[in-house]
Amino acid sequence: MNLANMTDYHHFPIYSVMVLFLGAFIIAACGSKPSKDPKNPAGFRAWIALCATALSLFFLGSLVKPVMLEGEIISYWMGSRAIAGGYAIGIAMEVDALSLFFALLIATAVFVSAIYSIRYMVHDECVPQYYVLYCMLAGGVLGLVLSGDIFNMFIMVEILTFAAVALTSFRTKVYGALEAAFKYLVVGCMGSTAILTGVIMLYAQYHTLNLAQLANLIPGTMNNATKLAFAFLYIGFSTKAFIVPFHPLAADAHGAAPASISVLISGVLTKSGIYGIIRLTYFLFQTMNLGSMQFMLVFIGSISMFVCVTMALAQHDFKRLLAYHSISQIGYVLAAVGLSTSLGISAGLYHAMNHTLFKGLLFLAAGAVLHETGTTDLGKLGGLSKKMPHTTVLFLIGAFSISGVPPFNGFASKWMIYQATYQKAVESNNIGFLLVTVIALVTSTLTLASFVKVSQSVFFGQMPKEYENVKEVPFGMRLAMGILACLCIVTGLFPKTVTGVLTEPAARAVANVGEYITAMGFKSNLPAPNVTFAQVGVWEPINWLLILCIALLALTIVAVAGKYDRVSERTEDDTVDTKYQLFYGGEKNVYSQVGGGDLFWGFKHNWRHYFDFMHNLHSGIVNDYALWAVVALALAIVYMMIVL
Amino acid sequence: MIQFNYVCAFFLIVLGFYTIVTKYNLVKTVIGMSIMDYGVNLLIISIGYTPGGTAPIFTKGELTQASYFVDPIPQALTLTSIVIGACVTAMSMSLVMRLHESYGTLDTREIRRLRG
Amino acid sequence: MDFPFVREAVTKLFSKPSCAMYPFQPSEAAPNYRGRIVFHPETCINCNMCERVCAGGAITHTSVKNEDGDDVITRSFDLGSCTFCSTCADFCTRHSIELTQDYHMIGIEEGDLIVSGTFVKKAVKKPAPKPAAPAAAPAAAEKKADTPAVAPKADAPAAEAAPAAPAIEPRGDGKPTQDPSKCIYCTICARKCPGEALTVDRKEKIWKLDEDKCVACGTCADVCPKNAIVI
Amino acid sequence: MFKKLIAESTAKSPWLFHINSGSCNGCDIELVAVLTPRYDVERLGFKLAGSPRQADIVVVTGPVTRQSLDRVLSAISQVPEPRCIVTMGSCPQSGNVFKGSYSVCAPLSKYVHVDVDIAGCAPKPEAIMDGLVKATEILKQKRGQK
Amino acid sequence: MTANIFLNGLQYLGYILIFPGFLFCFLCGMLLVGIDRKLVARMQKRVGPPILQPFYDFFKLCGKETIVPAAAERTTFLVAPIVGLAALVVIQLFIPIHGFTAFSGMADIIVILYLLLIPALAAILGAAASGSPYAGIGLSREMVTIIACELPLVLVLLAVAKTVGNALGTGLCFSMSEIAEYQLQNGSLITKLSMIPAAIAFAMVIPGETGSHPFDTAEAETEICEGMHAEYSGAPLAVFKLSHAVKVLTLTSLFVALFFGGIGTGIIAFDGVIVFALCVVATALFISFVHAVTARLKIEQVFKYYWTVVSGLALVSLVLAWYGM
Repeated sequence: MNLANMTDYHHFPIYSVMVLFLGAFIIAACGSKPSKDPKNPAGFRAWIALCATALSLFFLGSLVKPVMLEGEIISYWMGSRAIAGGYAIGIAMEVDALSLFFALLIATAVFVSAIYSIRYMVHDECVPQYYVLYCMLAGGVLGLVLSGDIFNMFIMVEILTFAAVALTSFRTKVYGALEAAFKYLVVGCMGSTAILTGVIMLYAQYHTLNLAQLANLIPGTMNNATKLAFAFLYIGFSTKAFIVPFHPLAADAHGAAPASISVLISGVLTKSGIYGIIRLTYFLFQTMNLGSMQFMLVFIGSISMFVCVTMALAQHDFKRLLAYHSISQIGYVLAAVGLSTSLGISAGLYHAMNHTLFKGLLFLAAGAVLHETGTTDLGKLGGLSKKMPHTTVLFLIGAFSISGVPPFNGFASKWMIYQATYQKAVESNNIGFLLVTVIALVTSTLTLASFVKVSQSVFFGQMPKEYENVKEVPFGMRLAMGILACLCIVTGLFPKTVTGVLTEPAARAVANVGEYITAMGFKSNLPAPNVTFAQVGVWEPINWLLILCIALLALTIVAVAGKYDRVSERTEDDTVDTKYQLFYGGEKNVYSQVGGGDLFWGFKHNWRHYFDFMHNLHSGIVNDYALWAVVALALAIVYMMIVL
Repeated sequence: MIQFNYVCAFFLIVLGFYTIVTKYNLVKTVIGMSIMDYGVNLLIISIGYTPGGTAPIFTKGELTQASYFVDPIPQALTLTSIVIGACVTAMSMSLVMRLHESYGTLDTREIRRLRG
Repeated sequence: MDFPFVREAVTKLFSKPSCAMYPFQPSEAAPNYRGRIVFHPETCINCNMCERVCAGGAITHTSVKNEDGDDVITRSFDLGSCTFCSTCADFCTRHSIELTQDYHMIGIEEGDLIVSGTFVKKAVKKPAPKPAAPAAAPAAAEKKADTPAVAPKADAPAAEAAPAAPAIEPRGDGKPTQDPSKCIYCTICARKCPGEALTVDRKEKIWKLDEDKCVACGTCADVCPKNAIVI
Repeated sequence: MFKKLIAESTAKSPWLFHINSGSCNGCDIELVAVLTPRYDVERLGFKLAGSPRQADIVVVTGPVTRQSLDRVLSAISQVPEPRCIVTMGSCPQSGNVFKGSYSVCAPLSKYVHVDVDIAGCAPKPEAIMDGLVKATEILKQKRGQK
Repeated sequence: MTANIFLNGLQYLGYILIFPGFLFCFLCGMLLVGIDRKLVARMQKRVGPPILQPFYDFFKLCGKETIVPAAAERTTFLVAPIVGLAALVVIQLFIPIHGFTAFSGMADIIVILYLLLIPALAAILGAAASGSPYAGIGLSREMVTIIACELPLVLVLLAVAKTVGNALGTGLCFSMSEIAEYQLQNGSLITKLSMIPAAIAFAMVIPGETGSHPFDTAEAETEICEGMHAEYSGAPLAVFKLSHAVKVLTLTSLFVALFFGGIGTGIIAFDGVIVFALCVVATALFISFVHAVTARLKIEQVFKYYWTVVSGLALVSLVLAWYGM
């Protein structure tokens, strides 16, 4: 094998997965002796992990041109064991635009999080092991989305679950970390078992494990066993995506894991679940043209987005709040993808991408707060913006993005989702989809509300005495956040370009199943559909920004001319001047921060029965969550049996 | 007779679910997970099994058109699955130990700091 | 939900506003309104009754001797400390104090809210009387004053029945003289005296006037239950 | 031109902040009476502000009790310049009938410079309006000097 | 060619700075608020302040000292009002004035709905940055009011989109300029049966969005010391007051553009006057009159009111629009 052959881009998918596992192996082989550098306890192992993730990102990035722009589908047989006798014998990797889209997301998130980890994990023990698990997790997720073989998907699911559980409980001293890990392990294990059962039942029917071949064989030959397998697989991937009713696990796991891992759990693991569901419904079973399947996905998506956003409003912990929000955003993705229109898929994938970016940013900001103050309790924090100005700005960018404030990326994708749902409602003349539009819009506002709560109770407001010595986080951590923040802004300002390069090829790939099958060497007679991405609305963020800038400039000139910035401020030496104290309606100047606990009383009061009910429902007992999983499985089986 | 395998496999899976859902002891939960695993393993093996088939081992001269053997792929899958199951059990048992250290109990109803 | 003011709002929109356009149109205070204090120093006899009855302590006076040996007395009313209760005016026997209807009392500079008047009180031409009783006497009188002054009530009817013929001549200078036949030494006059010029001892049956302190206000004669004091 | 405009506007839009430093409420209800349709000081641009940061004129009523002294002073110090301090009623000017009590710190002028005193116990609404108009003139002067 | 581009640029700059932009917003918004204050006073049988009173307030505040509390985060505290005002002016540009739709093609009604969040968000962040507990309570109430108004607003806008879309045959229409165009040709939307409840619901949303009585819980000066603006003084406060005025103008002119479009002459100056006159009527009816006849609600009552009564009306409208009435 010569060098030219090795640098052929067809090998890049396997390289990108391989470097990560190789990195994990090398780090593990290097032993666990901590380095002497207090700023980087893992020493060169951290650099190995960083290099591995960077290489992986590089390999995937160089695939953008052939796959995304030229529409090639890379099929890769391990050891060149191709099809024999019409059956796929070897283990395959198949990279179409959809896989590459998710892989790029994952690689980006993993790379940024690795940068962040170097400085973030300084206070922990056993950091070398952390990087082993980190690389394993990254490799697992990447392997899952690039795999062309359903059993390999299961293996990767197991690897990533295993690594994720271990990393969740990595900080064993953290309040509830072990508990969260155990709950995640139990329900995750049930999910994995469901996937395995589904895989094996498919194998029993069709005697193949290759995705493309299954996609070729299954449609039209559905029997009860296949339907059962579908239900099992669907529930299995649902546990990975943490959609309702598996959302409590996400909240526990995100809250307890180190922030760099929360980024992966929310930005990467949930995406792998969504990827699995898309592969399942659009490719393997091709059921998405059925109204009942659209209804199921849209319904669960809407429920997820609404239930989780209300749960988030009731949270007192920064990271738990973010965790519920990430499921809420996954709800958007699922609802959009479930519309089964090309605009819907494109919007959903766009939102999935944005979610990885802004939620990663937010988790990293939460991690920065945790790193400096040692807590993420909203009731204890306050006024950090004066000590951590950069983190505050970065957090605000993330918060604006997730709450859909123009011109950040969250708005662009949510706005596409509103249009997609409304268009679907008009096209299908079904008022139910209209309800989804309304729920999505209201959820967006509630999201904004809960981030207002966070910014008030963490970054603004009054600062407790004990945080007076808090410093800004190290540059390495700010760099990681800065990368994500830039991506948030760029993807928000150029929605047309982003959708054109990334999501529309992916959406086209979703619509064009026939090509996916034929690329692997099977015969398919599925016609190539005609895909358009027509939008009814108009939104030109660049023009808007231009006008806003002119307006701001004009105002600023007026303001500066009017000496707007000439303000009276307390100077360093006079510390007791009452002029610069806050006005307390006559009370003495005491610390009285309005915490996040019950900030939106006016809203919650009207919903108190709902909130009480939800609080009691999320009991924290692992048996209850397992019961939800079993009930969900049973319902899925019954539903599939009836409608398919 | 082959149906009995399937019934048994699904019975084991359901039994595993039942154990996880109803037993409030962490160790029993882990046992439930293992039972669930065994059920799936049994299912895989049953699928690969052909009555009267031989072991899928290629030895020189034995391979003829008439001889047939059980499907080798499910057996390979079972191996993987068993390994994963063992890992999960080990992992969960170590978590149970640490949980018992920090909570002083094995009752799931008392291990619920994270809720709501 | 009901909105009781819908009709009100609409009708009021088209009716004349009920504002008193005060700074542009003058406004009279109501009758008997107690506003700015006016002091007539020419009638004041410096009895200091006003100062004693003033709850807010708004009334003060200063006294300076001029070259003739007369007292130049300046009485000032601090409107910034006044409750406008009118008690001083009520108590003023000479009606030197008057509360007008003028309510424009705005103080910007120091002294904007001070009403004052100056008058000269002629020094007493007569030679000073004999030195007063022992110094302990006033203190004793003070102590007596603490006990209720109702003890002599039993004798009252008898005293009233007695003929009201003046047993003693008035002095003519406005200062009081005592009629010992009528006096029951109830000490009311001593307690009411604004200048604390009277000393009365019930046990020793002493009624004594400090001529220097007396301002000839006549309060003692007014308050005497037995009409035993003549002016 | 803008300076003149601002000075003119300052006289036309004075906002009040009312501090009760232990008043008997007599002056307070008279101050409220000034805002009623009968007197309606909004004609002159007056408005009650909720926070000292937005006020131009601070109206203090009550005899400045020891408990309230710090609070009154801090609230007054929080009013941005140009500001005008008005004492209303006799109590803050002298302590009135509470003069000499152990718990009363009046007069207020011992602690801050008071611009306008409105005498009366309680002042008549017209008198209050007089005082406030005087205060706006002082405000305009202060603004002009800047 | 370059001269042409230059002239075009100058023209757009003029749009931004003068006519539907800053100057127009400043003058008309302030006038609207002045008229509102005068009318409320008259309804309460008072004489009320002069109509130019908001201008006096504005200039007076500009001349006052600006105090930044020690607990505040200086930059956010000072920048927030400016950003909010700029964002509001930009929204005003997107709202068509009769046939004038120079900028309307850049944003649709959903975008306008979201752009309306930016000024509120700026105010909220400024309040949070001040560190005052009163501001904390105020921003919480403001946020709840926003949530409360969001649902009826969304339903109304979707109903409008559906109605216009039905008439145009495309099914739905989000574009502001298309809505204006449609009204130019077919008369005002208010003449449609399905739009009447929507118009009423939108009118009810106006006082909530602008934070006027009885929904001014966020600023309740008598209970929480002006709430969000508790620590603001001087020029930033002036900018906030101006923002409030512009917001009144924006919402009323959005109301006019959505439901009373198509009334005009085609000459831009006259149209501006007509739209302004309509805005005055809308302000008088929905802000001043409501202010005069109601008392301040509690925050949970505000929420309940918007999510039951107003949303119900909007929903009726949406259902009617759905079935093509």
